[in-house]
Amino acid sequence: MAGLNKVVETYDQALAGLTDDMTLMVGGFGLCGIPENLIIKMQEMGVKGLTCISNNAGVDDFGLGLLLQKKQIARIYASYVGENALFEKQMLSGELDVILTPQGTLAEKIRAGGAGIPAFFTATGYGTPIAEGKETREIDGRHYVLEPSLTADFALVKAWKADTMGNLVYRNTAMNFNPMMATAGKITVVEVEEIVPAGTLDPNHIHTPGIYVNRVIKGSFEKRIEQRTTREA
Amino acid sequence: MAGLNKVVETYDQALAGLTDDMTLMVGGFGLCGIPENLIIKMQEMGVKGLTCISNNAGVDDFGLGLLLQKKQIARIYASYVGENALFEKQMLSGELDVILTPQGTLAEKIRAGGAGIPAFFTATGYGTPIAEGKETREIDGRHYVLEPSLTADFALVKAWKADTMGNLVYRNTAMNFNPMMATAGKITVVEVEEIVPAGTLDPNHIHTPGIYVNRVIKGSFEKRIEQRTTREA
Amino acid sequence: MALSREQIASRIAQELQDGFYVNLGIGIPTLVANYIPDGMEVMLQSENGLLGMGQFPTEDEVDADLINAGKQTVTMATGASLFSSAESFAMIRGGHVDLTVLGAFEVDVSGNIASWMIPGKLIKGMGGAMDLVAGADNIIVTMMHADKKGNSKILDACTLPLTGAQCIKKVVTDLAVLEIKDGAFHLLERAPDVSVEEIIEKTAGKLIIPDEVKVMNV
Amino acid sequence: MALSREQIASRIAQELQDGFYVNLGIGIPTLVANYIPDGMEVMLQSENGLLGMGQFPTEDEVDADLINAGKQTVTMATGASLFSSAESFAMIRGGHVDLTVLGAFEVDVSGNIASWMIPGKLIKGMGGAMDLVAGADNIIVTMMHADKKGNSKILDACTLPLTGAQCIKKVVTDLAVLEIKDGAFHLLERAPDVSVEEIIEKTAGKLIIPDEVKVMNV
Repeated sequence: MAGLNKVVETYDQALAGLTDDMTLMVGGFGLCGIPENLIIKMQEMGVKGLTCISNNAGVDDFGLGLLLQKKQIARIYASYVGENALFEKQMLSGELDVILTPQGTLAEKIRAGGAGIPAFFTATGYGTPIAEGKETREIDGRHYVLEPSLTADFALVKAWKADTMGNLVYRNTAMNFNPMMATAGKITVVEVEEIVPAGTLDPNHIHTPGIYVNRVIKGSFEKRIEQRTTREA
Repeated sequence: MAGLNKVVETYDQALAGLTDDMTLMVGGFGLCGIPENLIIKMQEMGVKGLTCISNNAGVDDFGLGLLLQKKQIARIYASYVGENALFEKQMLSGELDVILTPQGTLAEKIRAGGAGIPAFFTATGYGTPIAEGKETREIDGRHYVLEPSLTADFALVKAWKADTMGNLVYRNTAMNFNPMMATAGKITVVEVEEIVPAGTLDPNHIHTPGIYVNRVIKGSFEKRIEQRTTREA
Repeated sequence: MALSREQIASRIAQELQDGFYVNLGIGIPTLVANYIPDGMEVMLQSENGLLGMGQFPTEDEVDADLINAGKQTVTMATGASLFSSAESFAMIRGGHVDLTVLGAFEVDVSGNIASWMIPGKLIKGMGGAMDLVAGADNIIVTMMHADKKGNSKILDACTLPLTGAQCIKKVVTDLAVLEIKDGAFHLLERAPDVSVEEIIEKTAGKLIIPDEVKVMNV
Repeated sequence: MALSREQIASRIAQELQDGFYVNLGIGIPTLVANYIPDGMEVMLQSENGLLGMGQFPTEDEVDADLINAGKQTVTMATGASLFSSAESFAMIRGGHVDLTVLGAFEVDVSGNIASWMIPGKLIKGMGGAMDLVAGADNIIVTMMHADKKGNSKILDACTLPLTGAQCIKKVVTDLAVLEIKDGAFHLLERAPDVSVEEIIEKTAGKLIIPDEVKVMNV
């Protein structure tokens, strides 16, 4: 019996069942903490018509930019998409439907999706184009917008370490959107740098409990840096 | 300058400004992870007319039961109050106003309060007495209840360790409601077993960032056990 | 013969599947943990903030900071994780728990459940029960078929205030395994030596009896 | 003389208080970190999930897993903590950040701010700016008083799509410090060697001039 063991050996197994027109969540902030090999695999698979929920859209030749290259993405929910010329072209030509969402609202919509909360009120975006067509309400003298939650067919997550039962630990700011997305995918696939035996991670310091995780695969990562800023030693 | 140092030396300093008729959040599940010395101090102070938000109400002679003894609590939000005879008496006599709230809804109302979300929808309680008088809505074929968030004048929290900047780590199931309450008090006071220098807790494994914490005090704890269940060695 | 509490628990354990995350309520549901089949991996969730509940501690292992939702001292199983009440109920409300087992005072043909409040008696509170029944797709209610006076608790409509509406699909009692669908209880299994007639007699709600009724394997 | 970017940053730094948690936006706001008074403890929040942002790393310290909201490699300050984007914006939306400093294209007498979108140009997205302006009680907007052609950006009503409505109370430009209240800009301070007349000329929105206008200390 497989039991609670979530480890898979190949990227084919990791993304089995991912097909055209699905909705995907893809972790990361900029190029930090993105499931880079899962994205490369999706480019190989050639799945099309995807709806991607991701804070950013990668750069032209890395991250979700790889899927833009092959016009695999039909729609994207993101908060900031500024570093990508392909993106611009496809958006202006109408090939790509872009739903810009404030970063905190995006994070909370995903958390809500995973937590069984279908909608919540937030002050973010009230009085701006983001609130157009949405229900608003005054509560205790402030104005709020009702935001529905988000879920996905697949959540593609990057973590630092996993144990064999899918308990996850993230590292530094590579955490970002990954923990919420892990809770909001019907199938959650996690790429990690290291897989350790169950029972070796401190139970008090697991960021994502294995209950949310369906598959874990060990990858090796380029971890490209967008802005390498340094000071003199 | 005090700067980011949150450490106070006395329980008087810890609860300075806490007065009659205030709303308090009090961490803990049963007697596990309760700010026991802060509660004892409140009994000494004799503050009255309090609204307490706490999953349980302690037992007759420990936890919030101490405040019930002196009739200091006017109203309580809780999910389960079954282990307390004083509680029963005051509730039946009308001295105590009890707002029973499903445990998960209570936890989420507090999280929402700390996170600037004034209200959210949940399926919990739909079709039950809990939904009476509340707005309900059908979303994608399911029925939901709109729940407003909760905040408090003071949040009284028990953590395991704090650093001097108020970064907190909890231990085992003594975590429970404490992290959310830490975010939802205008003034958040934390009792801990140990205070360590800032910079000595692993930044990746801080449960509550110090931004939420106003005061930290080191206490010594009885940690009473409600049901000591054991097996043969 | 009606089933004992242990037999009910052992029957429910047959509903477990390898790799399941399970929340067991207080009472008979707790006993289910004793009947997990050998070699099957099941992880127990305790809604106060523990996934991977282990057995009771030895005297030396007792830790006041480690209790279950019934406030009993427990240990952690291999691969356990700890988290806040908000995270715990995000897990429950979000439908991540594969199976929830809990007790009830009454269930009815619409899948309603009443389990937390008897008007006129002291109200202790619903704890996490309302969240559990609202969040889980797969719930088994365990209860006695009738009270001590023989009054059925398997009804056309619950008489007590509800814990959740239209959420229960399966009930295991001391007499029978019932499925709730299309506005009726469907008799799936009977306890050994319990007649279909006795079940009919003690079931107040609409009951559908198939041509053949399996005997529980307990 | 109009202030340099560094001088604007140094003036804003005077608004810091000991023990403040501060979110600094991209551009001039980032420079404020260089002017934190000696001995003052201030913690910088970066909305991608870091409280306690430190200086840039040395070449040896560069870590692809540790960046700020501007996607620059950074280090952690003593007492730093790391968390998810949901937690980061819970902090922001919940009003826990003491001071937010960010740039803008336009502000107006109602406290509206436009900072993310110029119709007809490429839309890059609002990132976290809408959450920051909605969540903070204490926001300082930093911007040039007028564009290169001399057109005022301090208006009666923003012409660009808003980032937030009625949320801005203080603006520091290259010419002046302004407070927004009662439907007008109030001139609090002028830059050294910048005349009140020049400020009046370059302010399109309703402007109240008090009897005495302090000169900025930069």
